[in-house]
Amino acid sequence: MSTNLETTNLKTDEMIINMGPQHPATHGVLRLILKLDGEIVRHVEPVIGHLHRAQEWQGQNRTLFQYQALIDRVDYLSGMFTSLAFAHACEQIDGCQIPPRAQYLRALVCEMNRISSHLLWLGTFLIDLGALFGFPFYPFREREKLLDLFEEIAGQRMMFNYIRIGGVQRDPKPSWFEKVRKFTAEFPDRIDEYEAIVTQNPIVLKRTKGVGILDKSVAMDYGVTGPSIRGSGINYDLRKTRPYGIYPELNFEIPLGQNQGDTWDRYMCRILEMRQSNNLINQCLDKMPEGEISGKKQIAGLRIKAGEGFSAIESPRGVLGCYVISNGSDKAYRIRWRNPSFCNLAVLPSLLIGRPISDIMAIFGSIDVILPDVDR
Amino acid sequence: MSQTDTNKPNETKEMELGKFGKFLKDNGIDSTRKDDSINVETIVISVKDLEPALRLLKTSSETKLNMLLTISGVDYTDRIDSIYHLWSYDHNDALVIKVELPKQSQANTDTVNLTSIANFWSAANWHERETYDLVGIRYLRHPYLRRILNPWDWEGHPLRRDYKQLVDALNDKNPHSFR
Amino acid sequence: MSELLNNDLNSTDLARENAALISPELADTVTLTSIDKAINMLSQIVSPIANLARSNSVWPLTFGTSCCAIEMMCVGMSAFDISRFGSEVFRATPRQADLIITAGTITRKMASALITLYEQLPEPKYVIAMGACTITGGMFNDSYSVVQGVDRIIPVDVYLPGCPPRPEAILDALLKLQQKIRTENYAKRRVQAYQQRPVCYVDYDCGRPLEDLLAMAMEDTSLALDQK
Amino acid sequence: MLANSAELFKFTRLTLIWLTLIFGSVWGACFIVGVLLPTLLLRACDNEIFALLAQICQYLTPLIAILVFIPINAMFMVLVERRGLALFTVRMGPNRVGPDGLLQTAADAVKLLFKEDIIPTGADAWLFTLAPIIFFAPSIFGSIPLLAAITGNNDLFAITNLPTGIFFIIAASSVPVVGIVMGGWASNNKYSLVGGLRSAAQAISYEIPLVLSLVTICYLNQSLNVVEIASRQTGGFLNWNIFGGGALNGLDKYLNALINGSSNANDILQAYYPSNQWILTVIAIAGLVVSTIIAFFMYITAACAEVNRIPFDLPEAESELVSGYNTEYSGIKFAIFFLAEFTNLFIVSSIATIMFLGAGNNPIPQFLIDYLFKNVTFIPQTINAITQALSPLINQIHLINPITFWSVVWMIVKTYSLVFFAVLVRGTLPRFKIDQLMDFGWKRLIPLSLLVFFIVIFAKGVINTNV
Repeated sequence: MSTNLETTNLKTDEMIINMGPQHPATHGVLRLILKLDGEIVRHVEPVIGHLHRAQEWQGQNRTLFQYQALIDRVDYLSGMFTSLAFAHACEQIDGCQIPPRAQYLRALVCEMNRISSHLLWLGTFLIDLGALFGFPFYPFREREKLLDLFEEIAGQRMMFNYIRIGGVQRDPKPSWFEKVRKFTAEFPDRIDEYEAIVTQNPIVLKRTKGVGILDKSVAMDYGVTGPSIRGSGINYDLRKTRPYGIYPELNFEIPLGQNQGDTWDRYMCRILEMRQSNNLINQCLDKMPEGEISGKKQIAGLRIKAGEGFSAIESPRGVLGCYVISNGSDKAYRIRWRNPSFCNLAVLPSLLIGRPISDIMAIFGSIDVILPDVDR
Repeated sequence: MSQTDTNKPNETKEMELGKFGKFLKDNGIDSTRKDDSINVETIVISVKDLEPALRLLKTSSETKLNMLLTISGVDYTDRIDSIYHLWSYDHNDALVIKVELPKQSQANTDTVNLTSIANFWSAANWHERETYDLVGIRYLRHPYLRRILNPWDWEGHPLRRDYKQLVDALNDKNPHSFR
Repeated sequence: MSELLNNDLNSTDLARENAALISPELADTVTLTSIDKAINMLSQIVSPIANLARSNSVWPLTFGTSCCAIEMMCVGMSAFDISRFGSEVFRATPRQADLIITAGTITRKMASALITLYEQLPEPKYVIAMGACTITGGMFNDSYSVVQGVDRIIPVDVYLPGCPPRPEAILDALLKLQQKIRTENYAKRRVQAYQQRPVCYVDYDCGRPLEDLLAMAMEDTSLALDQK
Repeated sequence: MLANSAELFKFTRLTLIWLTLIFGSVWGACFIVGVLLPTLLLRACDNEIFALLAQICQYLTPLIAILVFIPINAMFMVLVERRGLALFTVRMGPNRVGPDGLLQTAADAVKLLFKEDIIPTGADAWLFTLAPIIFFAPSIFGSIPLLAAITGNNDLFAITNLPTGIFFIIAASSVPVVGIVMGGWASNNKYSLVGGLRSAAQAISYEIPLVLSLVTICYLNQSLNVVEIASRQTGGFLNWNIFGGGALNGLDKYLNALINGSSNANDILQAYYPSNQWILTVIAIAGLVVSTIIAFFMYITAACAEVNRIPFDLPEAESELVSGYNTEYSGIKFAIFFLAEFTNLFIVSSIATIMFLGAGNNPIPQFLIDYLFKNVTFIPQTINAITQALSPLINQIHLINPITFWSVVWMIVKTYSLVFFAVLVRGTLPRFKIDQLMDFGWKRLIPLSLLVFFIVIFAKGVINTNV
């Protein structure tokens, strides 16, 4: 290769640098091939698939009951949502009824999971900005409390396997609800605490304001969803536009970016979203009905009717879709995931070109990409 | 592992044209409707109509299906479907477009060919690459049609029903150990 | 150094069955300098002290692929606090780390990168295979793209099961590793270390294909020529 | 903080033990080389060669002191940083190795010594090996003139009392960047290269405000000699250079006279600040005090940038450039980099202490003591009695005369406060971007430092006759 390049009159002032797959800022195993002019990025080539674990292939080779345990790993930070999308798709095909208590429990744990996911995002975002000590410890403190709550109902800290086809796995004890209430009561103060440290910080402001402006038309062209597009001012949240579950009965607002859709807006959107989620948890707790928790018997030979269904829910990262084609057996014929991170990551090159290296971390962090969600 | 034909989902009957089918017919694009997805209009169109139909649906102010959710490829052993889920950022309509690509009609039996829409719809770029990688639909005129999830020198398309898993030193246990 | 390799290959008891000889292009990335030789001699005398010191300052590499990486992050946070054991210094570069915690599934595409990382770690280096995926392939055992156990490509010191393991389990694995370090003979390990080569047959090219890069370069050149 | 009070107590205990260790060992080394060995040599044989050898031994004492001090001190500072950061984030920090984790960094150092020493393919082996040395050596030589100021001009260290001390220090402190660039270039790694180049750019832009703020102080004191600058700041914090370098001198004397009931208090005030042009004087004093405070913070900022601390740690920005210029360094070479980084931090902190914070001088002004203990006379009397009782003992121990002892104690307190402040900043702030860093350096700090310099010149001119 070198001989070939030497014979041609290449420009000598550009440098190809390889970021990842092992790099502290790429949140795992993303690889970015950057072409740099000094410190300015001239060309970006994301290479993904370093964590391709063949989730879709597993989906058509395992029984539905087995596969339910696997899908938490599609997006490990929001396992409840992936479970929910899959359960929704299967329930659409099967036509089974979900008891109201299960619906409320689903919304409750999903909103809790949204908070825990955003908290982890906040920590890693600040690490990306260069605050290696100090800041990141605060969000993790609250996240541990949430994980303890999850552990109590699902038996696992991250891989819940809690939402099942037809309902949820088990009914929490009354004391658990009290603990959740305790958490929600003190959580707004905690958000104030983060905001006090981060939001007014001049260096954070300098590094995020006007950086990585995601244009509305570009975002729509790439199919960007979630807080990333709401930061650009497009009011698109499936909980409002295509309500599922019990969301029509709940009262909440969709936070939107106030400026032009820069990194700062995306940060602010997520902060406000955490407040809204905290609100939603309280509402779910207030309205929680009594009754059954599952409309379908959870057995190893779980089957659904033949047919195909597409369900989409609003995960912390955007529209998480699951397309299930069933032939009536205990295995799905084809499962296809529509992952928000996959679509949001595709827009990254257009944001990075012309920016210095330091902005890569801020922009990439603000899009909130989870690599197994990209690679499946 | 290969599935037998009996496991294939049942083919459904054709239905009358829906809202979008009629809209496409008004603009000179033929389609047939199938009632497959739950509560969502599903139409099948031919290969040559795909690009104009999607262009029309994306840009027309009447439909404004400007959100390409996903492109999926499904291997039905005798044919491969390329399925487009279209939504809108502005309203609640949804449309599923299927393009059926029979395996026999293609000259090259390894991959089947289809027109790429990545040139006017950026969202399609990676989805098409992924579908090419996993299912093996070759999208013609794609700006950069390379494997995206698997290494670029990978052999075979894993989500084909007749895919034989590579067994080597990295992965030599019984491929069916869990089932 | 190649002499060292050839002579001791048969005598070592740690050599893996499929240990390949170091390939020529990798041969000089790891060089024994004169400082090393001096330290080698010295280390035979001070091995116990060295072991005590080394066991108490195990710096992990920030290497995480998936779910386990999150738990690996949690273990550094206030609730679990790995810093008590002197291991909170997560180094981003393999040159300064002692330990890879392979947190998360290793796929075929990632395998070559992991091997490179392992090669880049300076001796003495250790590996904790964290999580079911890296021990056997775990839940994704039969996936076409998953390596069925990280010990197929690099030697592993401590196996840490769980999916993902709790942070406490990581601390436990770290303590097990510290025990192991305390009991080994440092000088002997250095001689044997070069036989603990990873298998080198993972040759997937994971980046942009070469012909694409060349095409890009040609394109740029023609553009530049046009501008002139 | 309250919740973590047990940890705070342990931290304090640890600090005290470590400091005792450091200064004990330095004293021991100095005593052996500077006092014991010459004495023995002279006793052994009374000829010229032995006398010369004894002389050489005494001349070597400063160097020995530095060579003993730097590694132990750097290890201690790493521990302070790790424990300090743990303290801020409600953790415990390293506490398993030795009592209270006392030996954690020693274990790290030993481990790094035993790590494989890698020279990567394609690296320039000579430059690669030379880079850490070039990075480290200036911190040894640069700190030599500080010794005389730190020890209160002790006889043994008088040799280090250079007339142009601060000039020497500044010259030495701008060398390490060569080591960084060298290491970055020689590593054959693009991240290292970018890190090295960033470091060069950063050092060039922050050298200027750093030097200008020091020059301001040199101008105020009309000396380049650190010992002299230190000695001009005696008698309480009002005389420190951070508060105008003598502009409040008269106020100090006035208050002293006032509290002691001296009759000529107003005369003193009149002498220092003549009332016939009081508006101009007040403006000048205020300008001087404000300028020097600004100069101090400018120095701190620029020094942070000089030693690559957060928020200016761009050359080794961990989340961007993996580890920056030292990406390819392992084992002992990395240890030297690590050592030098913390030593540089210590040196810039001690320069700040000497130049701005009164060096080894007592920060409590006499009038305050007089005021507080006006009615309770037995406390100063007791202190005096104890000091007098102890001073023969202190004098007995060679090298430690009371002046040196208290000077070193106050230097430690002030310098480590600044170091702790740097740790606190590290636990608080995110990192700048390189363009913002340049922007801040060239467009804010340099004009500001020039402005401060001019204000100081004019204000000093106004009150020059009196001070």
